[in-house]
Amino acid sequence: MGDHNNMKILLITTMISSYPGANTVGQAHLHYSPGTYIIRVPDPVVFPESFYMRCYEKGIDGIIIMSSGSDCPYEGAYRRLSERVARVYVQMKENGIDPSRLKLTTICTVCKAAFLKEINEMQKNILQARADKEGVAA
Amino acid sequence: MSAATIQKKADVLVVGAGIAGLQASLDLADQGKQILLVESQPSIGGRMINLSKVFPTLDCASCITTPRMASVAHHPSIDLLTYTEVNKIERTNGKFHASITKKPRYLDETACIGCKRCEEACTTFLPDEYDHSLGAKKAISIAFTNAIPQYPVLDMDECLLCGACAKACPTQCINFMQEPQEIEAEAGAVIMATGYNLTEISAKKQYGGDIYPNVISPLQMERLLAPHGPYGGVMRPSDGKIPDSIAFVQCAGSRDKSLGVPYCSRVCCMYAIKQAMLLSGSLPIADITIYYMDIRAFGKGYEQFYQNAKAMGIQFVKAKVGRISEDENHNPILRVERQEDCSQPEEVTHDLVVLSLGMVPAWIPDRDGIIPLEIGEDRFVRSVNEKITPSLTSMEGVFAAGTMTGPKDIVDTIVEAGAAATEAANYLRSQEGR
Amino acid sequence: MAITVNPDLLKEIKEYGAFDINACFNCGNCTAVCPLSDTVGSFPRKLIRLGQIGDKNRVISGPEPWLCYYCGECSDTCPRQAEPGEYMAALRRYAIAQSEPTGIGRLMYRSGVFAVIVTLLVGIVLGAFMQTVKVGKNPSHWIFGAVSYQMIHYLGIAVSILAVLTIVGGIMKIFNRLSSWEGGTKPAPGKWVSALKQTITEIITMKRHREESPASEPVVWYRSHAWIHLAIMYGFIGLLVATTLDFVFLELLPLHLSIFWPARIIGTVSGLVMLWGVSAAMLRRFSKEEKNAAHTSLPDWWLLIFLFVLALTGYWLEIATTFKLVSPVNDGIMLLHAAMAMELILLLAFTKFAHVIYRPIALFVYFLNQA
Amino acid sequence: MEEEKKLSYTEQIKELRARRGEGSKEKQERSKEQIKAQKAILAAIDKEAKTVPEIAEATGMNTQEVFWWITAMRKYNKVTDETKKGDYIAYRKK
Amino acid sequence: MEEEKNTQSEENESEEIRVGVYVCHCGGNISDVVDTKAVVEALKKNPNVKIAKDFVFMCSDPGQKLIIDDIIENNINRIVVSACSPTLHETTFRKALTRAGLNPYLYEHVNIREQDSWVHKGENEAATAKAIRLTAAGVEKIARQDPLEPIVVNAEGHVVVIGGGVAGMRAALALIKRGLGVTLIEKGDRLGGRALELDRVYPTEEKASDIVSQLENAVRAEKIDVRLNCEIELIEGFVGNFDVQIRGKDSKIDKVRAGAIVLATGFDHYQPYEGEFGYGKSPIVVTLPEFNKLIADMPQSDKFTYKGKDIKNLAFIHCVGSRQMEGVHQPQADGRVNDYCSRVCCTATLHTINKTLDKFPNLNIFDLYKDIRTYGHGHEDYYEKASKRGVTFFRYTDDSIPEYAPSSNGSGATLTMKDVLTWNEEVSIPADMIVLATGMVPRDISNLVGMLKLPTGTDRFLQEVHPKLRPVELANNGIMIAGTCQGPMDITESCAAAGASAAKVSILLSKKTIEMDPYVARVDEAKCDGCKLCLAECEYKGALFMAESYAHVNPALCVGCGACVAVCPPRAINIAGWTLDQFDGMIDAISMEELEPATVPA
Repeated sequence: MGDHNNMKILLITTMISSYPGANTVGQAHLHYSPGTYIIRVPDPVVFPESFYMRCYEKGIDGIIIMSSGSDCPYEGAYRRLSERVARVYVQMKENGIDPSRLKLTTICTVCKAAFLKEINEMQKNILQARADKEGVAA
Repeated sequence: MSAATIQKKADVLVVGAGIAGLQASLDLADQGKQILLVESQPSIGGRMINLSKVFPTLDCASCITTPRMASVAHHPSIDLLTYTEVNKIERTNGKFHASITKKPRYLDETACIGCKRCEEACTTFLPDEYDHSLGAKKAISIAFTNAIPQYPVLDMDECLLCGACAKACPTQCINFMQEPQEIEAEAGAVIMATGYNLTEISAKKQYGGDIYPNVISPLQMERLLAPHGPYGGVMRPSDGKIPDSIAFVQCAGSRDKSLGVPYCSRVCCMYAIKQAMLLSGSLPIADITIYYMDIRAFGKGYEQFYQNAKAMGIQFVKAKVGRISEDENHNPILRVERQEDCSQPEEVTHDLVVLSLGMVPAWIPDRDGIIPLEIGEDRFVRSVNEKITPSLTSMEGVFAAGTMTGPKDIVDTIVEAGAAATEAANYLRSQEGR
Repeated sequence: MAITVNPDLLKEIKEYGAFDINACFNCGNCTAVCPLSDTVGSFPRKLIRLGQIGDKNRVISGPEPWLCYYCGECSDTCPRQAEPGEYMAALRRYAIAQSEPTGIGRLMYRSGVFAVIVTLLVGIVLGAFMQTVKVGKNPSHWIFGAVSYQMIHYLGIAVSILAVLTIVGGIMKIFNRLSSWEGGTKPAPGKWVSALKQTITEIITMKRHREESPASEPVVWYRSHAWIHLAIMYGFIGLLVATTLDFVFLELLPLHLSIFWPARIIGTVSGLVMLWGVSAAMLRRFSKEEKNAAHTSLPDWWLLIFLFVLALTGYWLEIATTFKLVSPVNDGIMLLHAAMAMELILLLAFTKFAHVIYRPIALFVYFLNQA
Repeated sequence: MEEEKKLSYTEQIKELRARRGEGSKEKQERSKEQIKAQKAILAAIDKEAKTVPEIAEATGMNTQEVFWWITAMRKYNKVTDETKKGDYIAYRKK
Repeated sequence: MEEEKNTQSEENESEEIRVGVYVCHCGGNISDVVDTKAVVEALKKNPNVKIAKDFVFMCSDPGQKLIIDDIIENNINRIVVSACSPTLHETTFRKALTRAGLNPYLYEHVNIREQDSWVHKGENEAATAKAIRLTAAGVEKIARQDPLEPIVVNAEGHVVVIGGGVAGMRAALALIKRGLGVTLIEKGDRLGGRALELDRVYPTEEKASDIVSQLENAVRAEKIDVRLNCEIELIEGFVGNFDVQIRGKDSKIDKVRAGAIVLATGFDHYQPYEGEFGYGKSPIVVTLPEFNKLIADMPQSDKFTYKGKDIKNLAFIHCVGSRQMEGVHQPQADGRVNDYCSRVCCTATLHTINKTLDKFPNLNIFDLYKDIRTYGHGHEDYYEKASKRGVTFFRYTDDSIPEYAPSSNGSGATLTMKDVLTWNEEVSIPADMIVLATGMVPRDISNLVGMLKLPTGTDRFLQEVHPKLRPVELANNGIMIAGTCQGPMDITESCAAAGASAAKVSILLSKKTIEMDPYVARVDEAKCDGCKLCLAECEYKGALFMAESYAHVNPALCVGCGACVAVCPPRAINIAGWTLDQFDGMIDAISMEELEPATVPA
């Protein structure tokens, strides 16, 4: 648990689905790591590649984009978002950032289990990435 | 000892806050009408909020209902009364007068913050009607996680009177002595949107729906498929086994004169196909069979949805199930005539069986009173101008929306609710001139 | 080869009952719910469909109509209330009518008036014929004051021969048809014995009939269709045995038989059993509580009335004999009894009574083809 | 109304219990049964995760009842899902 | 509006940012896990925060009063409340700001209950640190927030309804009764549309002509501007302000200004190709609409004579032109098959069959179907009645579509198929006449589709915004759909759709203006370098365009998705209330290592 607490995971949620989804997890009083920070946006398509890179620079360990997927009310936004994420992965690779530290997923307003699963997986990914890095350094 | 009767005034009284009532209320309130929306359940959202996903888009039902519920709850022109019964609606001098009773939740709603501490403290477990008894709730509980409003209801009949909830409440809002609150409301028009019930699961004796644990209703299957369902996955009620073989029995409560339901319930084919698709998603290796008479995928995009389901490997068997029995492990055994191959009867064993029950009116004027509307042979409220103005009832100024006039899917319900709102608004305008 | 559709067959079958069968929308509920329908004999929907498309040959060639005991479950649960059970009953009538060459049966089934006229006419002719031979001065058997005993004796034999001839004709026809039954196979010769055994067991015990137990109507045994049927059947057989014994031992025995004479005891008990069975059956039809009794047609009543009257008159005669009551009324009743008994045998091939021949044959074919 | 509000919870409960009379006992009995069932199931899955049929065997309760209680305790965070064992999920005390 | 914005931002610049932070205990729900005092103390160190307080229930009246008093007495001009989910109380506090005379958009709601204290029980220290970071992020966000005003556009109280069929008339009537002006445009020379082709309608058995005249009379009685023989020349503008050019019979163009448009352009009958079940090759094969017309005026008789020939056996084939399968059916002109169900043909066919038997009771009727879809009120009765009257039904599948063969003497035909109901045995059905139950296809409205960029589905019908929740609206704001231009429907369903679209129009036009959320794209013209990258990202026609060398946004058409924001190199374009600078500030706050106050960059 100690490991998890010195970890910062940014959850980018959408107004119509994953933000209320996070609330549903809260209403059920389920538990997850406090190193998680939820921000809400109309749609994650708003963020340029540079936004993600800045986050990693500032010390964010992992980012989960919890999109609305096919429930997205905006024309073409999901397609653009996934294309952008692909470009972010390229930049991450160029900058030596483990790609497992970014995840694009879809969370609905009642997807409690999926929400927790994504966080757990991200934690594992981050630990693995840290270990890999240390391994390289050593 | 009961408090003085509260007086309320609105342009339109809407009875029922399922998707039809919500939509009609919003369509009127957004035009500037004052709405009094009355719901008998503790939360708004009706049947739709407890569905898993909706056909044919496979949108998460809760995700598309919650925003609409929230808009209603926060709308400045909508006065929302939950856990409230309408006793009588009378029309005098062109105005409707309704006598309404707000049932006691045994707590002060203005003080409650929806924190669930009472629910955690309570020690009495009860079957949860929102999970159709598959899951459990406490004697004091909030209806379901995304209920609106987030106030619990204390079930006084089942309460132990231990006082644990009162002790746990941070706002001291529990009041064991709370009495029903009488409300008198005046409105210029009424929209009735009281919805449907499923045909009784016990209606067809040969199916044993009320006897066999693994013969379940479609709404129970909805809960199993919902991401926040009672089991956290699809399992069968008798022993928690993850089923390998699931069957749907179509027309289990419709198109059957021997059950007194000769009409088609319109939605069962599609919800069964939807559930089958969701099942094949969550249980990829399970065999899924739909026993049907005619597949009625008549709506926009429905036929394509059906064809997709066939392509996914869901078995469609043209056969009406004659009877269901079960073996010693509670595996249901269906007896069918598989007429596409041969003319002979056959017995097939499945792990879990869903009876695709039909729709009957939840509220019937001649049985339940409130307001004397005419009903048709099918017991649903009758439209007096079915072709041109389907929402028109036999009583001037009273309009019907959704499944109270007959079985309907969500989209047809929403369209009709909009039409009812238009009729109500125009009726109000015609009354102004008088 | 494609079947050429003929919509007229169903209209023809409907003349024998089954007035609602058009409502059928081929859901198959009836076949699935039927406790007796199986891989060898699949019904009722198969036969309904064959009727709808007009495949007459297959409709009358199968044993299926005779495998159905009309428990009423299919009719009870039919989503369209098409009364498939009634259709099966109509098919039996249709099959009987199709099996005798005279056309009398066809007319009797299709016209109630004709059936009544034929019944009365045959009865009167028989009665009158029995009056043609005058009773001798010293009647050996005083109860035959109205009819000559010899007359009854020989007429009885003649009628029986006639009946046997029509029956044999019918059996041959039905065997002929069954041989073209598409569900039939050519079983090994050894199978014949076991099939025969199964058939006899079924006739004696009516096990299939009793075990069909419709889920919708859990009736007490003595009100159940199967037990009533068993009562009528055993009652009838008992009476047949008693009558035959009387005939055979007639010359050897004293005239006034004691009621404790074995044949008499058999007759008394059988008569009571049959009378109860027939009364119960009639009551069921009056009350129409069960689906399978709701659409009683004239042919059903015909048989029940005959059996009922025969049993009642038989008892009257028994009492009269025992207590040596002499009355012209007894003579009349004797005449009625004799005439009706002979008519029953004579019209065997044309009435519902014919099932005593056809059902066992159908059962035999069924068991023969059972795996 | 004003007067009623002044009653403390203990007084409210006392008053209502008096009104309820004999019915109270029945409910207390049921509550004891409920607690017993929960305890039995939790004891069975305290050390190792078990499936519903396994818990049923351990507790002598029928599978349907066990499963309902598992569902209930799962909802109120007393029981958690473990690994899948065959066609069943194994549950463990939280 | 532009001016208004400028004055406000000027006002803004002159004003010092003074944030008030309020942390709610939620009666222990938060404070049992989160040290609310520590949150307050940490936030007090933030240079922008002038006041920080905690309170047991912020949403209560005394809690709200705290905020109002601070705004009035202490000149607080930005508010952050850390409490429950914003979905519960964001509006509550916004209203409090309005009451205190502050722009309600200068408010930020931070969720430290559902997303903090309730999910981190037992980890109080970490939960408190999280609450501090989240609240600080809220402060960073609101410090960079401008006052916002709802977008207001003029709403013309007039509607153009295109299509004078049942749905169009029904919509026009509902709208005029609502007090809106209505222009009803019909291509043909009379009102009524496809209903004019019908005799009686199911399930009420009313005469279709009565329904049409009932509606038509009502239309004539109201002040509806009916334009017969007219077509749409051009539509320009956007919600609230459409300019509709109408071309009359004499090719004269007339202009109408409308706040909204209702499309009720209807459908066409599917026309079988030559040789489809013998259609076009043999006179005995007709479509259902043709057959209905044929028997409409025939008197009752023992004999049915068609083209001088006695008809004894009459066959109906369902799903002609509907429910087509790729690889099985001949594709349509655009290469696609009609894979949809036409919804009305099953009941319409059975309705016709019953009507036929009323007139000619001696006919033998055969009905060849795939599934009988008599779904609606009273529909199943027609099916049952037809069965009871002796109609023989056959069920075919795509593997065995009935084969048409003219009989050798040329007067009749045989249909051969494998019949599912006869356990897939082959049956041969004699037919003296064959009726094809043809479905619906979308009417050609390509001029409108092109002009307005209307969305169509794969079935070529108009595609609503959301098939479940918003069934009568198009993605084009202000344009509604009613009836069969959307997909197959019967009269009842078309009229219901017309009523629903009237409700949506009434909502838009009930006031003289339309108010919309301010969360749309805004361009900082000083930063914009006119690179046009953003234009390619915008899916909403007219929402984003170039003029005077920089990008412009039409706030009435922009939905605020933000797709344009991400591609702008100089960050000149942003969604109001959700700017990238605001998010950067939030990330700074979230990522701060020590729980020291972050500073707002100049």
